[in-house]
Order: sequence, then structure tokens, then C-alpha cells
Amino acid sequence: MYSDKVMDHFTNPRNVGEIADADGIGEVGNARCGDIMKLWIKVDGDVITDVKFKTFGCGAAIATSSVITEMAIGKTVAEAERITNQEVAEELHGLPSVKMHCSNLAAEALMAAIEDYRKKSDKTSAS
Amino acid sequence: MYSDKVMDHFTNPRNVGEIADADGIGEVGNARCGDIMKLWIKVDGDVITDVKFKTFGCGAAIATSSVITEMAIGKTVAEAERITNQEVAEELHGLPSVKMHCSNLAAEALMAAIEDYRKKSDKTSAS
Amino acid sequence: MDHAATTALRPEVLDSMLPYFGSEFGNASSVYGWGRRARQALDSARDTVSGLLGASSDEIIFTSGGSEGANLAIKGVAWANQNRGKHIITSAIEHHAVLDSVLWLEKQGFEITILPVDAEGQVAPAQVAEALRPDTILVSIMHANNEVGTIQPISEIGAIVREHGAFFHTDAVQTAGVLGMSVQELNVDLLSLSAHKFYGPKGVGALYLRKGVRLNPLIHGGAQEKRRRAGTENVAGIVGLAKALELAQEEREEENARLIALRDRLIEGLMRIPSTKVNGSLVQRLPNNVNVCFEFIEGESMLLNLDLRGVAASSGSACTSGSLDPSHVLLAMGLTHEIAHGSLRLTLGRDNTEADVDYVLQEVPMIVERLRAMSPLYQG
Amino acid sequence: MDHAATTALRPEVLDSMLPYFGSEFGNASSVYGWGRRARQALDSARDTVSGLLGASSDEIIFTSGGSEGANLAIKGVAWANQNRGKHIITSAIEHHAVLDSVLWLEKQGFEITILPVDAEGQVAPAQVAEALRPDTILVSIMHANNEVGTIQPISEIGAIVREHGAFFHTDAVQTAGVLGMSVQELNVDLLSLSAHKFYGPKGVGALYLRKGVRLNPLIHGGAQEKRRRAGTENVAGIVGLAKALELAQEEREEENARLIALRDRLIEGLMRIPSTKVNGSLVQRLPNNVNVCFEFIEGESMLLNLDLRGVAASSGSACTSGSLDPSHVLLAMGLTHEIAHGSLRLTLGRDNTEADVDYVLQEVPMIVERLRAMSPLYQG
Ligand SMILES: Cc1ncc(COP(=O)(O)O)c(C=O)c1O
Ligand SMILES: Cc1ncc(COP(=O)(O)O)c(C=O)c1O
Repeated sequence: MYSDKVMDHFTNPRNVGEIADADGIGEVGNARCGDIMKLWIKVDGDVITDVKFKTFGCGAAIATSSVITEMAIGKTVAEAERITNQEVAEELHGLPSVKMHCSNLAAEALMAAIEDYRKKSDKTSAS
Repeated sequence: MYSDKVMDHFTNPRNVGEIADADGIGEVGNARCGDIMKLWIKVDGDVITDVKFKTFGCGAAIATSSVITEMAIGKTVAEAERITNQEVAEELHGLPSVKMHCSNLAAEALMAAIEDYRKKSDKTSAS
Repeated sequence: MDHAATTALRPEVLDSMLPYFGSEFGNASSVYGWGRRARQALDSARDTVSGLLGASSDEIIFTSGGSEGANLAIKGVAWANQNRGKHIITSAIEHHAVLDSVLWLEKQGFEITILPVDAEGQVAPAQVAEALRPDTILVSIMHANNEVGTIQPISEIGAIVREHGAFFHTDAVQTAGVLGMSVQELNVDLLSLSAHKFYGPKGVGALYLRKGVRLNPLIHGGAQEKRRRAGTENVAGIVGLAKALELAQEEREEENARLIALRDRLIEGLMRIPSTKVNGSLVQRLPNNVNVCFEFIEGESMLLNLDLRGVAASSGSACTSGSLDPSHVLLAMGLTHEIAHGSLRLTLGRDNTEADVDYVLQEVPMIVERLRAMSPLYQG
Repeated sequence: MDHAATTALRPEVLDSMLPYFGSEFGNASSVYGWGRRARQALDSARDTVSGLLGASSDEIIFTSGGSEGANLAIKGVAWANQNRGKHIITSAIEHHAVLDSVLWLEKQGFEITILPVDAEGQVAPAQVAEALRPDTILVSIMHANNEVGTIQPISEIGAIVREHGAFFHTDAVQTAGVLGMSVQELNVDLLSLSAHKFYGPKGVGALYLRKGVRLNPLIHGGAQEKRRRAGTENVAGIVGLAKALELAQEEREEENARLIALRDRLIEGLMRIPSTKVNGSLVQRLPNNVNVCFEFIEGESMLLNLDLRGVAASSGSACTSGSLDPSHVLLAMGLTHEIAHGSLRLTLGRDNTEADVDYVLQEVPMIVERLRAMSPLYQG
């Protein structure tokens, strides 16, 4: 039911882990629904230089987390922010329809991490 | 679904036909229900010496008609009168249950013929 | 010659099924492994069936046969749409799967109109139009009758029903392997069929359900068939259904021409027997159906004699059903009880040849004569 | 290791079926010829099944599977007995075929009590007794649960229900090939089973219906199954069901001993993984069922990894069903959502060996470790 690309990211997920001195951290989903994604980002200037993730969830959740790290690294924050769940699914050559709703949270996790980065850098620049 | 004995009487029915100078004629059933039996009897003294039948009906109807002619011939009228539908079915080594209700009219046909015979002979003796 | 009752599985169909009795035994609801391959087989069977019906694949619900299909169509639509109305229309010559469903719904508070048919067993579209009411939610008219073979003007009736805004179901159990099955041309919203009538396996069928038609399940439970029919799928049976329908539809024009020639030879020959009557239309008739009444004799004794000579047949005789009344179809067509009791149905199929027809034409007259000689109704 | 989902057809069973896909293709309702032989095959299958259940042959209704059986039992008894009352009792851990039937009836005006279960997934007979009301017409409690394998005290519950004068149905889909099936000892009035769970064909099942219990058909139409289930009989499937049940019941004691040894080896091995919990009773448990929760990981990703290593399994994960909530069974047993999401069900069968168990015990710990390393919930 999963595309080869999903299976590739599921079996060899890229960028698993945490970033100790992350510039932003995002977490979405909840254990009740069976999917939690946590994303760490490192930003240099305006460019995302590193992303790491940890995910509790099904194959689709793991693969979307993995692929969005690749999609985000090298993009500016403003560019990364515009990535949609739909684009994540397309990057994976599609997801089964039941998975579109519940397990495709990666774009939201990235958004949350960027929001966190903004808040922190606002604070930094304000201080 | 029919016993060998039913099939025997169905394929080689005994005593098919009419008796021109019958002493009694009985007819039961109706075409609406799909079974009509007509029975002719010849009585000598008190003994039934000949029986013939014509039947419109299913295999069971034809077989019961046939077998009752054999059962009745040689019996006294009083004996023949006591033959029941149940005995006819037993003589045939049983009938399928759906046939017990609708197609096992032979005893009634015989009874009707005997009744007809009694009426006629009453009239005869009265005259 | 009882192909309307059931047909033998074609060897090609059995071959298509065997893998799913063997190594490919997975449960199509399992997410991985064998389950995935069972799912693919189901998907492909569904595509085949929907393609042959001119439908989309999510409009096909696999069932356990024609009876379940008709029950699901009728009760399912009735339950799901009772807020819109509780009136249902059907005809007097439907199969009992339809009639008894409708009569049961009547006991549950629905209102039923049962349309009459003409002497040839046809429903008049004008009568459907007349019977439609503002609260009519469903009309169910069979595509062709299983006893007398009369084909109904489904497309015309469908247009009327659609115009009115009710749903239209047709029981296509007798026609699915024989006539064109475009649900668009037929103007139907629901259509039920059963594999064993077209050389597929017994115990499997399909219901076409037009997108947007609301339906309650008959069998609740698992999420199979998009929640419209629960139960672990009969994968082998469904694969067999699709294969059998595909073959039947491919070959139907050629096979129909062959059957019509045999059918007409048979009818002509039987009509030479005195006091004999053909039942059903001679024009709008299934290619394989012959139905005649021999006056003065009863159907079951006819069948039994034919069986002894190796010919399987069927009859509207009450005695074959255990009830007292003969075929409701023949009675609806205006036949008297006694004549209806004497009906004989012969339905031709793939394995019948001209020699079979000639054998029947040689045997039947003798049987009829013998039974008439025994009949108190026959005056010679 | 997903034998609770479905099982492969046994070759002996396929052999018993093949004649009915070939020359013996008759319609069992036809009076003569091939029909008669199909009828004999059905009668003999019915005798086999009724014999194994300690029932009489007219108490067996053949269906299209476990889902239809449960729907027929529940809706059929509800409709036929609603004049006596409209209250129905069931449990929170039933299969959806039961639960959804009951919930649908609730919408049609019936009143429903859904009993809770304890932490091991058992229904307490005392709670059934308490829930019974004067207007209770039906109680439906499954024989053993399909997810966690817990066996219910059916005989005890049955005695209570009978004493009260209500009818008692048990869904024996998971137990029919595994446990003793005497309907007298079980004190049940209705019992449903499905052939594909005991190495028989998919799409065929049976319902035991005690004499005297009134039932409305789910599928109306022909006179098959003594007017309790219309539709041309799936002769091959029914013959296969009888053969499979016979073999399973013959071999069950020996096979159960073997499976219990494998099961316990598997449970013991899996329990060595930290933060792991067995679900269901360790005593009243199906011989083939293993169900564990690994904290901090989600079930589908576990299944997918096992599938990549050639092991078929199942999970109560919501992600395998497309819904958001995980297994209603695990939640009813008091597990939290996040733990319930991490369940793994392995169900053993005829083809599993000790080597299979050891292979799983080698793979699972590595998969768990890998997934936990990826989990934001795991503090390592
Ligand atoms: C306990 C239980 N009841 C009912 C069913 C439904 O059976 P079937 O899928 O054969 O309709 C199943 C299996 O899916 C089951 O495990
Ligand atoms: C017209 C018609 N409808 C419905 C059915 C029922 O189909 P099944 O026996 O496959 O359930 C039949 C055949 O028996 C039929 O001829």
C-alpha cells in the first residue's frame, strides 16, 4: 500500500535524532491519536542548515518526518514555512488516502519548529 | 427424494384406467391445488375385486394412487375403509414430508369411492 | 436443461480461483504480506466488474449472491431513505428475494405497490409512472424473469423513475451474463447479479450502487466493501465472479445467436404437441428460455419423467416448492391454477447442442401422452 | 503469524470441495438429477456440523461467514421477538459484527446495554445477571476474543440467561476449530462460526439456532435453509466448512497442546523486552494467541517492519484501520490510548514451528529497539 519512496524513508529514515543546541523545536500530534512528531531545526542566517526528528507513529508518519528533513535543509526559513502537507505527500509519490488525514503532520511540525525559532530569535533580538 | 418403491409405482403405475360398470367412484382434490385423484371400484359381495385410477398430480400423487389399488383389491369394504393416508405412505416406504400434506389423498379417494358405492347399494336395496 | 437454476463452473474460472485456495490465502483486510496480495486480487476483480458495467470501481459491492444483493438493495435503500418517504414499487413477477424483502418491509411500516404484468409477463412503463408518488423512494423491477424469460423495458422505466427522483433497482441475476450490462444505458441506480448463473461459483454476487445513493448495510461489522457489506471477503469467489462475467460478456453475442436458434427449434417442436401453450414473450425473451404449459398434466410428474431420461428441467408446479400454489409468475400472467401447474421450463446453456434439443423433442411428447392418458382431466 | 485473521485452506478441504466445482454443480433446490446430489452433499455437511455441535441438523443454518451469522442472530432474534421486549445486552469487546449490529438496532428503537470487562478482558457473569431486565430478549457475548484471546465463561453466562428466559448468542468465530463446541454444555441458543478461521474456505459460515427460537431472516427469498436464509447454497463452500470443522475438532487436543507450548515460549521471550505488557488472561486464553504492548512505539510501524522480515502479524493500532482510535478491546480493558497504539498480536497456526517462534524472538527485540530510538516518548 505504500510507495517505494515511502518504504525507503521508512526503512532508512534520514536525520533521526535530536539537536542539542537547536534554534527551534516543534512538536505536533498526540499519543491518543497515535502520532507524535518532534522536529529540531538549526538556522544559520536565514537558512535552515540542519533538521532532526523523532516520531512515534505509523510508517507514513515516520516517512513524512524523514522526507521533510531533506526538503527543509538548505531552504530559507521563509521558503520552508511554505511547505504543505500535500507537497510532503507528493515528494513521497503519494500516500494512501487513510494516511493523508492522520499521519501527515510533518509540515505542521516544521511550522511549529519555525514558530519556536521565531519566538526565540525575537526574544534574542529584543534582549 | 423418493423411495425406490415410490419410483417403481410412479414409473409402472398399477391399475391405471377406468371401470365402465364401477360400483363406486370417488374423486378428491382439485386442479387448483395441483392434485386430483379419481378412483373406480368394483365390489363382489363384500369384497373389493377391482380398483382403477386416474390421477392428475405429482409423482407422489401417482404413486399413492397406484399403491392403494393394490392395497384395496381383495379386502372387504369394511377393511378397505380403514386404510389411512399414513398406511399408504408406509406401504411406499415413506414420502417426503412436503408430500404428506398435499399429495397423499389416495385413502380419501378410496373412502369417497366406498361412500359412493354404499349410497348406490343402499338405493339398490331400497328399491 | 436447467441453466436458469444454476450453471457448471467453467474450467477457466476454477483455474482463476485456485491460487486463492492455495498459497494466496491472505485476508484482504490485513495490511501487509499475503493480505496485500489478496487486496490486489480483489481490486482487480472489482475493476473488471465495474468496467463491464460501465461503473466506477467504488460502485461495486461484492455479496454472497443474488438474494443478498436484492435484499441489500431493497432494505438498504429503504432504511437509509425512509426520512424521504416510505413507498416502494415492484412487480408481481419478481423473484422471491425481491418480493419477500418488500413484503417484509411492508410489515415494518413501509407502503408497497405491486404492479401487474400483461399476458406476456411485461411491466408497462406507463403503469410505473402512474404508481409513482411523492413519497416513493425505490422502484425494483427485474431485468428478465427467471421463469418465463420475458425481458423488461428497464431503460425506459429507469428514465421515468429517475425523472421522478426515486431510486431504481433491477434484479439482473438472469441477464448479467447474457445481455448488455451498461448501468448508464439501463438507467439504474442499483443492479444485482449472481455468479453461479453465468458459469461462476455459487455463493458470490455483486451489487452495483450508483455513487450518491444512500444505503444501510444488511451485514454490519468490519470495514470491508467501504462499510457497506462487512465480512472477510470470499477472495476466490470474487475472482471467479469477475472471470466468469468477463468471459460471458466477451462471448455473449455469438453464444446468444447459437442459443436463440436452439431455443426456437425447441419451442417449435414442443408446440406441435396438442393443447400446449408458450409462456412469456416470443420477442422480448432471454435467448435460453423455453417455458410451455401442457394442459391436463402436472409439472412435477413431467420433471420426474424427464429426470429418469437424464434431462434436468424445472416447473412452476407447486409440488416442487412444497407450497400449494403454483408459480406466482404464471398466475400473475393470468394463467389459471390448473394450467399453471402443468408448466415446464427448459433453459439452455453452453453445453447444450442440437442433439440435446432433438432428444428432448423425442421424449417429451411420449411423456405428455402417457401422463395425459392417466389424467382424469383429459378427455382424449 | 496472523492465524486469527485467516487461515490457509487445508488441501484435504480443497479436495472435498473440488467435485462441487466440477461435475457436481447442481442447484440443491432443483428437485431432480444434479440437484439431488447437491442436496445430499448439503445434508451430509449439515449432519457433520450438527453432530460436532451436539445439535440436530435442522438447527444449523449455513451463512456467508461470521459477520452474516452474527447479524442474522442478533437482528433476526431482535425483529422476531420485539413483541416480548426490546432490550439487548452485549459486551464492550465484541467483534464489530456484533457491536455494530446492536448499535444499529439501537437507532431502530431497541435499548442496548454494553457490559464492561475486567483488565484481562473478561465479562463477569454477575454483571450479566444484574443487567438482565424483564424486557431483555437477547444477550450476545463472544466465546473468545479475537484480539487478546480471552475466553469468556459462556456456559455460566448461558445458564443465567436461560434461567431468566432470554435468548443467548455467542460469537464462536475464534473458537469453533479450537475449543469444545457442544451447544448443550455451552448453554447457548445461537452460535455463529466462520470456516476460514479453521482452515476452511472464506465466505461461508454457520449459525446454530436452537429449535423453538424465533428468528426473522436477514436475507429473504427462496426456501433454502428452511426459510431462514435465502439464496442458492454455496455447496462447495459448505462441504469445505464441514470437512474443515471435522478435521479441526478431531485434531484439536493434540494441536492445542503444541500451540500452547509455542505460545508460552513466545510470550516469555517477548516479555524479556523492557516495558512490555501482555494483554488478556494468561489462563483463560486461546492456545494460539499472543498479544503484547511495547510502550513508546506505534503498532503499524512494528507490523511494517515485521512484514519486511516475512512475518505477518496484526495490531490494535488505529493506523491499520483508518480510524483515529486504537482497538476498542484494549481500551475497554483499561489501557491508555498511547499504550493501546503499541500492541502487537501474533496468532499461531498449523504451519508454525518452534523455529518460527525463535525467528520472531530474534527479530522483534531489534525492531522495538530501533523504533524506540526514534520515539520522542522514549527516554531510553
Ligand atoms: C470474533 C469474530 N467475530 C466475527 C468475525 C467475522 O467473521 P467473517 O469475517 O468471516 O465474517 C471475526 C473475524 O473477522 C471474528 O474474529
Ligand atoms: C431473478 C433471480 N433473482 C434472484 C435470484 C437469487 O440468486 P441467488 O440464488 O444467487 O441468491 C435468482 C436465482 O435463484 C433469480 O433467478
